[in-house]
Amino acid sequence: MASKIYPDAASALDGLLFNGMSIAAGGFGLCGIPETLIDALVAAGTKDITAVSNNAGVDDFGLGKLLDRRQIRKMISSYVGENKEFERQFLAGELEIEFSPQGTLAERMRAGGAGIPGFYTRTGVGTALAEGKPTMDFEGETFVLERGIVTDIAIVKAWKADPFGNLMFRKSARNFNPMVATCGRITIAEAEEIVSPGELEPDLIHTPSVFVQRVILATCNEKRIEKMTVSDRETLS
Amino acid sequence: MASKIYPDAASALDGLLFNGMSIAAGGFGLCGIPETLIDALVAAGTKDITAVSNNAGVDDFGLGKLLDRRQIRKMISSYVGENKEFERQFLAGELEIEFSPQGTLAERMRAGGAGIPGFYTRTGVGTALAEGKPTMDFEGETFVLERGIVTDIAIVKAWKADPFGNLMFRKSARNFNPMVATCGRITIAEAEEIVSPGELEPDLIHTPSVFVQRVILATCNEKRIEKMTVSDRETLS
Amino acid sequence: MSNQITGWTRDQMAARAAAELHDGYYANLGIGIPTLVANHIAPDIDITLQSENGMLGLGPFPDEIDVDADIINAGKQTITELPRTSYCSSADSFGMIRGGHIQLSVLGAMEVAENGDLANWMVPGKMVKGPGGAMDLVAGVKRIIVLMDHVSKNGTPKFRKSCTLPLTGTNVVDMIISNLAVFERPDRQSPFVLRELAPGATREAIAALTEAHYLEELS
Amino acid sequence: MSNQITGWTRDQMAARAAAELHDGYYANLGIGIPTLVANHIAPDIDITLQSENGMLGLGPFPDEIDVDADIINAGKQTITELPRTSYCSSADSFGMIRGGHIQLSVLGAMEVAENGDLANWMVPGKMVKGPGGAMDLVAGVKRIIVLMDHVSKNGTPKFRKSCTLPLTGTNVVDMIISNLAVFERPDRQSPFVLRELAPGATREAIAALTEAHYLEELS
Repeated sequence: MASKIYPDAASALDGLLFNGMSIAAGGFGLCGIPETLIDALVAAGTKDITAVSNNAGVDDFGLGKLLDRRQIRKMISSYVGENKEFERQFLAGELEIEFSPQGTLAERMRAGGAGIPGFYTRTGVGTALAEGKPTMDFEGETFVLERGIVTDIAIVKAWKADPFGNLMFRKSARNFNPMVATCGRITIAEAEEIVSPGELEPDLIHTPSVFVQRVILATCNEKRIEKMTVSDRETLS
Repeated sequence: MASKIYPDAASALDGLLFNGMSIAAGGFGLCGIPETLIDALVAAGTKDITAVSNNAGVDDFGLGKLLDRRQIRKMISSYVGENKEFERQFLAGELEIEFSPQGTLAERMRAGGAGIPGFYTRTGVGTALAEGKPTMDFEGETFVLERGIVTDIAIVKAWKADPFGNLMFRKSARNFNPMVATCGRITIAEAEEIVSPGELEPDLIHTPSVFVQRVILATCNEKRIEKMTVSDRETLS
Repeated sequence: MSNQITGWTRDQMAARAAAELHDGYYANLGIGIPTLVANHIAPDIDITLQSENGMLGLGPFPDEIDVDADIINAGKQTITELPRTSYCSSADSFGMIRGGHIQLSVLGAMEVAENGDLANWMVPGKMVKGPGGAMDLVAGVKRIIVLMDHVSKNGTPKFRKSCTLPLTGTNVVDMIISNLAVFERPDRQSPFVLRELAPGATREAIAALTEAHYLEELS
Repeated sequence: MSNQITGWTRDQMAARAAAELHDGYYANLGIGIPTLVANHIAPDIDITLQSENGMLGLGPFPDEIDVDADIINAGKQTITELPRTSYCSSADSFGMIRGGHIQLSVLGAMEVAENGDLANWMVPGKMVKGPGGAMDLVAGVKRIIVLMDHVSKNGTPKFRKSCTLPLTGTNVVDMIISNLAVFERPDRQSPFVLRELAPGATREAIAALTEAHYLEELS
């Protein structure tokens, strides 16, 4: 059996990186982000990246680490509100941003991975985010054409992976990871746990092996919490 | 808690049926078809149904039972090759058929369920099945516009269901069922087993409860095998 | 002028919105005051809350010992599971939203226009943070309720003839619950109707503090 | 004329197609002769077979006692799982296919045109059964190999200037393995090249039995 497991993040990215490349990254906020692979991208120093990710991390975590090193030239995201360095670079004209509504962004990555170059959605019609995009009417209602996204590589955070590249995600850390896994020409997964062949129940696999080319054991699993809310505070509110 | 469980198939279909309605049905061949609900549709005698289903069953099983009683006016399918009565009615002009390539059909139901009225695909371009449909070029290649499908009701076969309407499917009996579950205005699921609230692991649910309005315990689970192939024959071949 | 009216508190506004939830509904509550709606759901009705990051069936905030970084809502707050909870991908989650499977969403607003246009994603004079899931929610969810102050901090009416801020969606709002009044319309072809007044609010006061055209049918 | 040439058996054709599989490939094998390709995969390479009804990692036919009606391939045959097997919905399965994630598909054909057009879904004079997944496969899979008899039962060449039957896809075929010869092209802008001759087949015989224009580069 040809195992897809690589010894570490650096070797899993070896030969795939180049300045000006596009990278899709899984995660919502700081939940379910490929921490280990992001650190390896920082170490590799790849420049002028177009990053497709729902969020841009915070200043010292997640994609914020790449922004901090000015490795990202353009973000395609739905919300980037938690990152001060992002704001500074954007206002200084050093960083480009393409906003996509969150559901449209998720669907664009799914579409790209599924060979669908464009689809129509009601989302954003009549807003600034639909400006310049073709529209079509279906049963009297106007829909805007949104485009599928395919990236040079995709990086995802899985809970469990097997040597074939089958993945399972954990709770709301699933979020964008399944679509991101499909939209990379090469997809690299970091997993909290790597299990033996056959250990993942065939009915319970979230991302089938065909979408994943390389797998590493995640060594960074900090899972920083962005907004800790506990029941005491709830009672006080 | 408001349980979605109905005592039987007839009560689960009560108030939903009318002549000329559209029904999406899960299953591939005879695998994963909602046998119990199909029998109830036969008993109800609803006429002029537009049935959206990958296949049309065989003469005395699956949707073939509805065809046999002339309850279906139109089929939207990818392959109907296993049904003699179908052929007879079609050649006699009693039955209309709209062919959709299998992947296009699956995507059309997913799109309908996800509020996407149309998407572009390479599948079928230049063939009879793309005739009369709008096309668009993306990066020099031609794609055809295919339409989302929404039906009056959808019927699916699940392996396990809980009282909230969460579903799990079993092995390749999953096939079209997840998309079918999303594309009905009202979706009725029959399950081989109904489990208690909380018994289905949140990470392992295939169809979230929001898509399912009514649930019954499946009483027909014949699971007829269309082409029995065993390893002895394989060795002989 | 609005300073002289007692009006509703944030919790009272949330409670009023909660009265719009019906048994069996699937609902999505936005960040801020809309989140408070969950605290006011009647005990005899069964509601399933959805969060656009792929969680259906949101539980309350956890005890400190039960905090799990992998269980968060769309506001990135740590929460808990319920017996009904399921997770899905963001694409499937927005399939629920865009496909019209969520009955109700409660959102905040900066401006609402008399034709139902909504502006709530770009704060004037501030860095643009992006729409998140707001545009998807207003375009996909069947019924949209807006919770907002009746006027802005500088006293400008927020229910307007037309929005001055960049839109989140066109003709998407079904109901406005402000701190002073409730406006509603039966469908998206109809004008808004003033239905309820907050404590101390008069028809005249609302008229003076509202730029939008609306009908009156107070009960 | 083709009757006088020994040519390749169905199993030999399948074995020739199997030689096109490379280590790590994901492949989809059509119904009929293409299914036989699985029996000829080299033992030292690792191939994952996909079936468009939502099964990835197809195992062999089961022992009679292990038959499970819920484990079938796209030909509706009962099969078995492997340690690598996963199931998915039909939409996700065709996402793999349409999205170009499957490296190779082997299909039968009624006609192939010299420009790579393929006809294999409508049998002339018979009831139309529908394309099943054939149109999706030829439109989405990166490399398409056709296995077919070189001429039809009545002796008509099946590799033609243009297809006379309704098309399954336009410009989609990369390689033709007939019972008499192998044609291949490096990309879909190039003409087909005659590469190999079956036992007993000569260049002249192939020329006489082929309507399509092709180049010759026999090794």
